[in-house]
Order: sequence, then C-alpha cells, then structure tokens
Amino acid sequence: MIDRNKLAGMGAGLLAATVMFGAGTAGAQPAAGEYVFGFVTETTGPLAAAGVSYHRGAQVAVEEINASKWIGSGVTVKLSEKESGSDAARAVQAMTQFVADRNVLAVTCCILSPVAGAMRPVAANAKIPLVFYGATLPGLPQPPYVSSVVALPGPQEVKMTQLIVDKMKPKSVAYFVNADNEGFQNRFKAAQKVMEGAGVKTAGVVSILSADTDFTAPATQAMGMNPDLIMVWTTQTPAAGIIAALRNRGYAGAITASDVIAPNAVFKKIGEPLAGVPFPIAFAAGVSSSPEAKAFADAFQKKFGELPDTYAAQGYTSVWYMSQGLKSLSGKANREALATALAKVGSIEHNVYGGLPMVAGQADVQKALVVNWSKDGKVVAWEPK
Amino acid sequence: METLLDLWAAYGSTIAFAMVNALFALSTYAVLSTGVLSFTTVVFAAVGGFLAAQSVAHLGIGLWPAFALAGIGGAVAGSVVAAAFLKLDSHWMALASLALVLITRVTVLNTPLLTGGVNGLVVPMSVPMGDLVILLALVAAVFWRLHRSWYGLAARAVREDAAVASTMGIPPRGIQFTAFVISGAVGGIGGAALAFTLQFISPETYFIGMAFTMIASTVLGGSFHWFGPIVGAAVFTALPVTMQSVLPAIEDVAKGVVLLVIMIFLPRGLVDPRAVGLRRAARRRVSAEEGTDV
Amino acid sequence: MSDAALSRPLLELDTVVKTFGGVTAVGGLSTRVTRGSVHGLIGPNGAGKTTLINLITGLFHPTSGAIRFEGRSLEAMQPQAIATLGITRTYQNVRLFSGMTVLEQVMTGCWLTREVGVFASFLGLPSARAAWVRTREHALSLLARVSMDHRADELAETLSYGEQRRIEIARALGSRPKLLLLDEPTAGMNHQEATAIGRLVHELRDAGLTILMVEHNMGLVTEFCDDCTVVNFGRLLATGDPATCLADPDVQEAYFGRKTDAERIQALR
Amino acid sequence: MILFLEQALNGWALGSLYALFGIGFGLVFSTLGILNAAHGTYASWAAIVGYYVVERAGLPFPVAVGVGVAAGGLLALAVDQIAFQPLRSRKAGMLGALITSIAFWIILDSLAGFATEQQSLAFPAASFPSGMIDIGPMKVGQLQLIIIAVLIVCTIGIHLLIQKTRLGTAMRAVGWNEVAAALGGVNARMVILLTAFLAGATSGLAGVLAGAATSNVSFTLGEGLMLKGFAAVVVGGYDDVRGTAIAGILLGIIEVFVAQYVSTALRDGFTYSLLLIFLVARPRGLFGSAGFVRA
Repeated sequence: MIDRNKLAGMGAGLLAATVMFGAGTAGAQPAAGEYVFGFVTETTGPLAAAGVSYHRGAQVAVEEINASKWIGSGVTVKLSEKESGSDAARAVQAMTQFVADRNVLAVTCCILSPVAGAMRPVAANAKIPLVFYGATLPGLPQPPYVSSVVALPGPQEVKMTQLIVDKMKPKSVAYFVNADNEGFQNRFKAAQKVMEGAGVKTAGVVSILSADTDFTAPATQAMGMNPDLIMVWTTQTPAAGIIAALRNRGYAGAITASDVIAPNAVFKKIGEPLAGVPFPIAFAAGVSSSPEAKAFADAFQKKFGELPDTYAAQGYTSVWYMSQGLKSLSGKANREALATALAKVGSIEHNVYGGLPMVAGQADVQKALVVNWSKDGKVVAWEPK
Repeated sequence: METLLDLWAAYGSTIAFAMVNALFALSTYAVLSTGVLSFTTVVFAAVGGFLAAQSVAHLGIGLWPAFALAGIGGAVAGSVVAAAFLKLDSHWMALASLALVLITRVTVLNTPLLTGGVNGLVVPMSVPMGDLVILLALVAAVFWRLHRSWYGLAARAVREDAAVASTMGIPPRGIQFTAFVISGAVGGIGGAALAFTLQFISPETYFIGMAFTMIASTVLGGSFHWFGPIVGAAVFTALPVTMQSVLPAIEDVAKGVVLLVIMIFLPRGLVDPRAVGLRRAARRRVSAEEGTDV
Repeated sequence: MSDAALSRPLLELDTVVKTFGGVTAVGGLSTRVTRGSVHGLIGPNGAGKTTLINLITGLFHPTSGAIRFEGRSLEAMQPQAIATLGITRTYQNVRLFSGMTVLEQVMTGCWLTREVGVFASFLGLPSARAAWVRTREHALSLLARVSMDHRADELAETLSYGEQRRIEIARALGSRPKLLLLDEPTAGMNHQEATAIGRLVHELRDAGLTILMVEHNMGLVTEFCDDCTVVNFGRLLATGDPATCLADPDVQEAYFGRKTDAERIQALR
Repeated sequence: MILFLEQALNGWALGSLYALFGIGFGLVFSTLGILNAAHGTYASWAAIVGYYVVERAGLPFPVAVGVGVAAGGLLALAVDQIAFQPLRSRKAGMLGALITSIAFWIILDSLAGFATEQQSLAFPAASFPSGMIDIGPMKVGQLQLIIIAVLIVCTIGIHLLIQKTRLGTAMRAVGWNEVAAALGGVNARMVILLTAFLAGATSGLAGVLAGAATSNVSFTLGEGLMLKGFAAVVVGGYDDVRGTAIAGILLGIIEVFVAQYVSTALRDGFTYSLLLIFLVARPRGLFGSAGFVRA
C-alpha cells in the first residue's frame, strides 16, 4: 500500500515535469481524505473589519469545493484557523504551529505587508506553501513557496483615471494621498501621470496619515484649492472620513476614490455622501457578471446575509488557488509537491474576476470595473453624468 | 518522540519570543529595580534592532558582533536618556519616557535611509534557538551577579527609599544612571534578538504595544528579583497561545482577566523574595505562640 | 577631651533659615555641637527639629545661613556627599528598607566603608569577596552592639518597632561616622529600652562619636546629654547644659506651657 | 486669509477634543496618582453606547451625549473599584495600578471590538448638528462650535471645582497624600470615587463628540485620543486643567497648520518634538506648579 503510494508520488513527479498543470484535466487525483489549509485570521485587532471578510470568503470557497467534489471524489479541504490580531509576532507563532501540524498542507495569511514580510522567511525555511490574501506590497512572492493572490494596484487606477479624463474633462484635480503608505502613493502617482499627460492641472496634493480620524482641516485645505475634481488615494478609514468631511463642508463637485470604499460597512457608515463616487474594482457583487462571481455572491449572501466585498473575494480566491494546486497532485499530497504545483499554476481556474493569470507567484488582475455606490446602498456600474 | 518533536516545532517560536520578551523585561527591570518606571526599553530596542539589522546587511558582520553592537548602541542611548530625564521626578519620568516612545516611532518613520521607513526592513539573518538560550543565560548571569554585588544592594536601597539611601552615602542618581546604561544595553540586545527572530522589522515593531507588554511582563513576574521578569515574560508570552486553545473567541479578554486577577491577588508579582521572609516570620510567630522551637 | 578640641565645634549652625512657601520652619537659628559630646535637641512638636536634621543631612537646603561641619560648608551639598564627610542619621518614623533582612539593612549602611569598587564586586574578584566578608563581620558586630545579631537573617519589617529603631542605629553606624544624628531614638520604647539606648549613646560617645539627638524624654536628656539646644517655632530658646536650659523661664513657658505642666517635668525626671 | 481662519478654527475644534480627553486623564494622574492605560477605552465605550442610543433606540443626539457621558463615568468607577481599589488598600503604588489598567485596556478594547462587530461606525449625519454655519465669509461646522464651547465650559467648571470648592480642596489634598487627607477629615474614598467618575465622564464626553465629529465610532477611537490627549497633558502640566486645555488647543492648531503648510509626514514629529522640548526645558508644563519637597 505504502509502496503503491510512493510509486504514485513518483508518477506525479514525472507528470509534473512533463504535463502542463492548471488545466485541471490531469488524470491523477490526490488520495481520498481531508486536507487542511492553515488560515491565519485577523478577526480582532485594528484590521478586524476586513479580516472578517477574508475569512468568510474563504469559508464559502471551502463549502463550494467540498460540495462539488471539485478536487476529486472523497477529497475534501478544511480550514484550520489561528488568530494573529495583525501582530507580526503572533502571526509568526501561528505559522510555526501550522508548520508543526503535519496535517496542514499550506497556509494563507496576512493583510499587512510588514506581517507578510515577517511570515515569508518562516514559510521558506519550513518549506510550506504560503499564500497571501491581503498584503499589497509588490515583490512579496518568492516562488515556489510564497505566492500572492492579491490584485496589485496599478492597472485599475490608470484605467479609471483615463475614463474620468475622457468623460468628465476636468481642468484641475486635487489629490488626497497617504503620506505613510507607499502603495497608495504609487496609485496616486499613476493617476497623476495620466491626468497630467492629458493636460489636467494638479491643483494640489493633500497628504494624510493612516491613523488620522479628523479630516475637517484636510477637506478645508482641498476645497481651498478650488479643483474640478478630487481624487482620494488613501486607506479605508481616511478615505471614508475624507469623503464624508468634503460633503459635510458643502463640497458638491466630483470625487473619485479607490476600492477601499467598496465594503458594505463603509457605505453603512458613511451613507449618502458616498453615492456617485466612482472607484475601480476587480470584483463587485452584482456588477461582476461571470457565473463564478454570481454563484459566489449568492452563496455568500445565503450564508452571511450580505453581499461579499472585494476582500471576501480575495479570501475566496486564495482557497481556490490552493485547492487547484492540490487537485493537480496525485497520491498522498505533501507540502513540497503542493508548492511545486502551485508554482506551476499559470492561471487560477476558478475565480470571480473573469480570468486571473499568475505570474511568478503573483496574481495579475488586468480587468477592472468602474463602479459606484447608489443612494440605496448598491454597488452599480458607474455611469458618467 | 514524534509528538515531542511536534510540540517543540509548534511552540518553539513561542519559546523564542518568550526569551526575547524576557530580555525586554530584564531591561525594564534594570531601571525599575532602582525605583524608576520607564518605558524607554522600547527606544533602546529600536536602536539595537535597526542597528543590528543594518550592520548585518551592510557591514556583513556576524550574529554575535551584531548583538554586541546593539548592546553598545542601546547603552549609549540609555546614557543619553538618563542624562536628559533623570532630573525629573518619578511621575514625570514615566510620562516623559512614554512620550519618548511616541517620538521614536515618528523618528523611525521619517528616517527611511536608516530604518526602511514605513516599509520596514528585511533582516537577512536569523538567530538559532541555541544562541538565543546562551544569550539569555549570559544576560541573566549578569543580573545574578549584579543582584549579589554592592550595586544590587545599593539599587534595592535606592528603590525602597532614595532619600534614606542618599544619607548613607549612596548616590541615587548615579545608581539610576548605571541602571539606565544596563537597561539600554539589555534592551538593545533584546531589540536585535527580536529583529533576528522576526527577520522583519518596521516602525510598528517597536511601539506602545511592546512598552505595555514588557512592563506587564516585568511586574507580573515580580520586579523585586531578576528571576521575576523572566518568569513574567514566559507567562505573558504563553498566555495568548494558551488562551487561543482554551477560549479562542475571547482570548484577549481572557488574557486581560488573567493579568488582572494575578495582579490583584499577587500585587508584587509571581516571584517575590519578601513573601518568603514574611511567611517565615509568620511561621515563627505561630510556633512562638505554641511555645515550640522553630 | 582637650580644651582645644572642645573649643572648636564639630558642627556649627549660623543663623540658618528655612522657609517652605510662605511658612518659616527654621528662622535664623544658631547653635554649635561640641566634638565628642551628646547634644540634645529639644522643643515642642513642630518646633523645626526634624527640619534641622534634614538641613544638616542635605535632604533640605537652607534658604539662608550657614551650616559648617569641621569648618566645611554643607549648605549646597548633596546628601550623599554629606554622608561621605561623616554624618549619618536615623529617622523619626523608622525608615528601613522594605524587603531587606536585618543584616542587609546594616550592610547597606556600610556602603561608604565597603573598601571595594562596584565593578570589582560585580565581577566577584577574590579581593572583593574578602572585603564583602569583612564588611559583613563589621555589620554583625554593629548588630551585636544593639543586641540584634540574633535576628540578622530576618526581614526587618517583621520585627517590633523598638527593634527596628535599634537596627536603624546600627545601619547609621555602618559607615563609621563622626557625627550621628538620632531623631527621637526612644519614641515608642518603654523606660527600660529607652535607658538601654541612653547607655548605648554614652558608649558610642566614649568611643569618640559625637551625637546630636532629638529627644522628648526629659529624663533621658538630663541624664545622658552633655549639652542641649532648645528650639521653638524654628528659633533658639536656650542652649547650654541641660539642667540650665530646662530651668530657663522661657523654656519653661514655651516648651511646657503653664505651671502645671512644669510640674509634670519633675515627674518625668 | 479665510482659509487660514477656517483652518485655525478646525485646529481649535480638533485640539478641543484632545484637551477634553486629556483633562480626564490628567485628573486621574494628578489626584489618584494612576497612569491609566485604560482611559482611552472610556471614550470608545461612551461613543459606542451613544451610537446605539441613536441608532437602535432612536433617541436624539443630546440624549446620546448624556448617556455616553454617564457610561464613561460609570465605566471609570467600575474600573477604579475593580482594578485600583484592591491595590490601593495594599499600597501597591502606581506600578500595580498601571498593570491592572493595562489588563482593563486589553479587556475593554477587545469587548468594544465585539460590540461594534469590529467595524468603524458613524452617527447618521442627520442625527447630530452636522450642518455648516456661515460666519461672514467663513464656513464653520455646528458641531465644531459646540465642541469648542463644551471645552471652555468644562475647563472653567472643573477649574472652579478644584480651586474654589470644598470638594476641590479635598481632591487636591488626596493628590498630595491620601493618608494625610484621611487624617485631615476628608473622606478619601468618596473623593476618589468622584474623581474617577468625573474623569471618566469628561473623557466620555470627548469620546461621543469625537465619534460624531470624525465619523468614527470604534474601538480605535480612544487610542487616537489617548496619544494626543496625553501630549496635551504633558505640555500643559498634569495638575492644571487650564494648562491641558490650552496645550490641547495649541496642539490641534499646530497639527493643522503643519499639515497644511509644512508636511503631513512631519506633523506628528512636530507635535512630539514640542512634547520633548517641554519635557526637557519646562518639565512641569505650561502652568505646572513648582516642585514640592519630599524628604
């Protein structure tokens, strides 16, 4: 029995060398049984709001995969959760416990890039696949062990900005940007480049910090610049606060934002001032039209009573990605084989983005929707006025 | 055997963090044992951590030289802090040191050339468990010697009553200055140990959370003997892990409650040499009343 | 005691003033303590006696005036520097260190005579160990002197008040001072214990120590003090030998109030 | 010029929140001698309770403010009695209380997370005075004016309470020395309870107002106020509410202007450098009294 498994394993190794993986049609399948993925949750601490979404998305993925016997008959996956509270030391401890648990095949984690940075060497040393579901710092993946299903910012922002230039024809723009977040500074620079390339003047740049909560003064500052358009390139809490403060102070002009305002909670919190503010997004329940996206939205709605947001979609994608790697193995799967298989994944088959190529361990989301909140709290495709 | 190995693999990192936290707690204890409540261990840790990380990355030095450098850097920082702050009375000293922790984070954020700024710094070296054990043992040995030396006796006197100590010729400021230098060195070494354990450090690594963790570890374990902080750090590091397996949903609440209960019932901490003496005295009283020999 | 030595006072206070906010605790007080004497400092509660002791030991600095010890000015000196010159003290409310054994308390008092650097002691060099043992024996002998050596290894705070006072005296003797300031050394003691303290004070004087003591027990003052200074409201009322001082009508009036109280003083004797 | 004035007012309103929070924190520190790490959670909880009063019970905003203030005060009382009182009777000093306050900080923060389902909530704009008022060419938020007025009233009120009333004298006496105060006929226990309540209530007030003004009702609310309120206390001198008030306002205005005219990245650096300068050059703060003598 053991010998046969060994042989099968060797067979899989040979196959791996010769067969193109990711098509899902490779004849072999892993031995029946329950496979465990470690999930480092962040459902407490400063990022708990988003952390809950990632976790819920992953749970939906597990249910879909198991119900559809997608990996193979008798093969199921299961999440094993450990909480980190977004603290690097606790995350590393959770990771080493997963490493020690021989049942855990792969681990997925991390919203914050510094935490992800601390997790990376642990995974590489322990030779266990690690998939990031949230951290957006470019260059985090380190094949074969470390990969990321996070859509890096860039293309979506450019696309939306181009659309804005074409449709709204602003003459001057004021920008809000995080002074302490390189990701958002890059998004801002990308947008500014498009704007200035089209001859749109920069009225001014207002920078804020992630931990800020009072935006009356920044809003006053931006309004003092008299721009035609205000683009908000900041993290979530500031973005929501800035838009609310601008509208509160009576700014009636156009505002754009990023996908950070997509989660339901943000609309629930800010309400009407958010309506009509366009933002680019890779996935929006109700707008994304692929069957996978619709099925995911329905299943999520059924289980949790609300539509999934973009974070939920990322947690969901992470589990599907790991399962796809698992599916391509045969016999008793192990971590190294799974890592090799994951590194070979050319695109994530089951996704809600309408195609999700993986390049060097990094998901590459090209398509972007431009959407906005309607007054009654639905995400709808943006229609320029 | 395999289960044992699994356990070790699962909780090895917890033990490593407990040892790093023990270094921080000892650094806090160094000043606390002379009667100064200071949060500046975080500052020393940041100095040591970034110094060690940068020097292994750019100077190509080894693990132990990096520890030595971090210790020296921390000690220098300690003497600067002591020179600036020791004139303040105890309450202000506590506030000032807390303010310095806030300033440290802003400084770290705004000097990306030295610290990597908001993106943090990858540390291209890790510390093996064995080395960490040796490091902690060395530091503990220093505290053991200090405790049994004239410095230890003077420190205890200054802590209990600085004015009385001064009328016996013990210079309180001098003792406290020495304490800060020791705290700086140990804090710096701890900061380096943390950098080599996490292998990634950022401004958030050395901030308020750490300040409160180390002070809680120290007082929880007992700040009247050098062994207390080590015990405290072990307990405080293990608490979240333990609580996660017992009460996963409310592990933080449970951790807080445990801390609260221990502090209310053992306000001098888990390791308290005085309690031993008091118990002995109580026994003696009882036996004296019963008219028997001790 | 030779006339020359007696003529030059060990401690000299020259119009010392100390005010706290607007309140004058000591208002221009002058007195002198003769080398090799037991000098009583007496006065009603709140007269400024403990403030004087604090001024001499450097815990307070005088607002104006001069304090000279062997001719050196103490006004601007830190307590530890004054201790180094050879002045130590005890406290009105015993101030022993919590958590220390009796022996450790006295060892702490031996800080200035420890004969070894802090760093050598940290390293545990043989010379440092030998010095430690010597200091320990010295401390034990001091404890024997106050009849507390049998309690050397016990926590001081578990002992009685009278015992603690004696430990404090032993601690103050640790650095072999020239001048010992005792702040109400017999408070809370019964007559027998108080007399024992009086005798100890005489023994110490005979061994060459000068003692300035705040004392309420008039019997002890007249019996054991060579000189005394009487203060009230921070001012000098009288100074000289105890019998003359206590007979001074101003002292009678100020310190003991009405005549009936003056009679009580007889009873105390 | 109008922009300058508007920004000055924005800074004033922002600083008033820091000051209002700092007053409570400083009161506990100066009177009870406790460095209370849990103080920020009083503000968070007051805002959360206030939010639910508006959102679930549908009551008007002033009621929410009242309930929030009471919640802050009662929470402070509870923490004082559970975490500090047992140590007080054992003379465990500032250190023990700091640790139990850290314990309560962990507990209350994490419970606040559950109470808000880890979300950041906001008072509906219609529920509180969120409109703008035109003062000449300037636009000023109604709530901003309310916050500014509240700080002025609270500062004057508490200053008079401490300096002019019997209770205030008793509070100061407890601040110096609890034993002496008890001997002097002051009911120390009562003074402690009142101080704790007052401190919790002012911080609660700051919490509700900040929650409304910044559209952020969550467990992170208190932490933000705590850091800046702490700075206000240090710069102002912890034993004088006037100092805290002025320092808080100053910090708010400096923050706004540094962000506008210098750099946002350096903004907190400015604040904390000011803090450092005060610590080293004038360690007793703006109004701090001269050192008292201890032997």
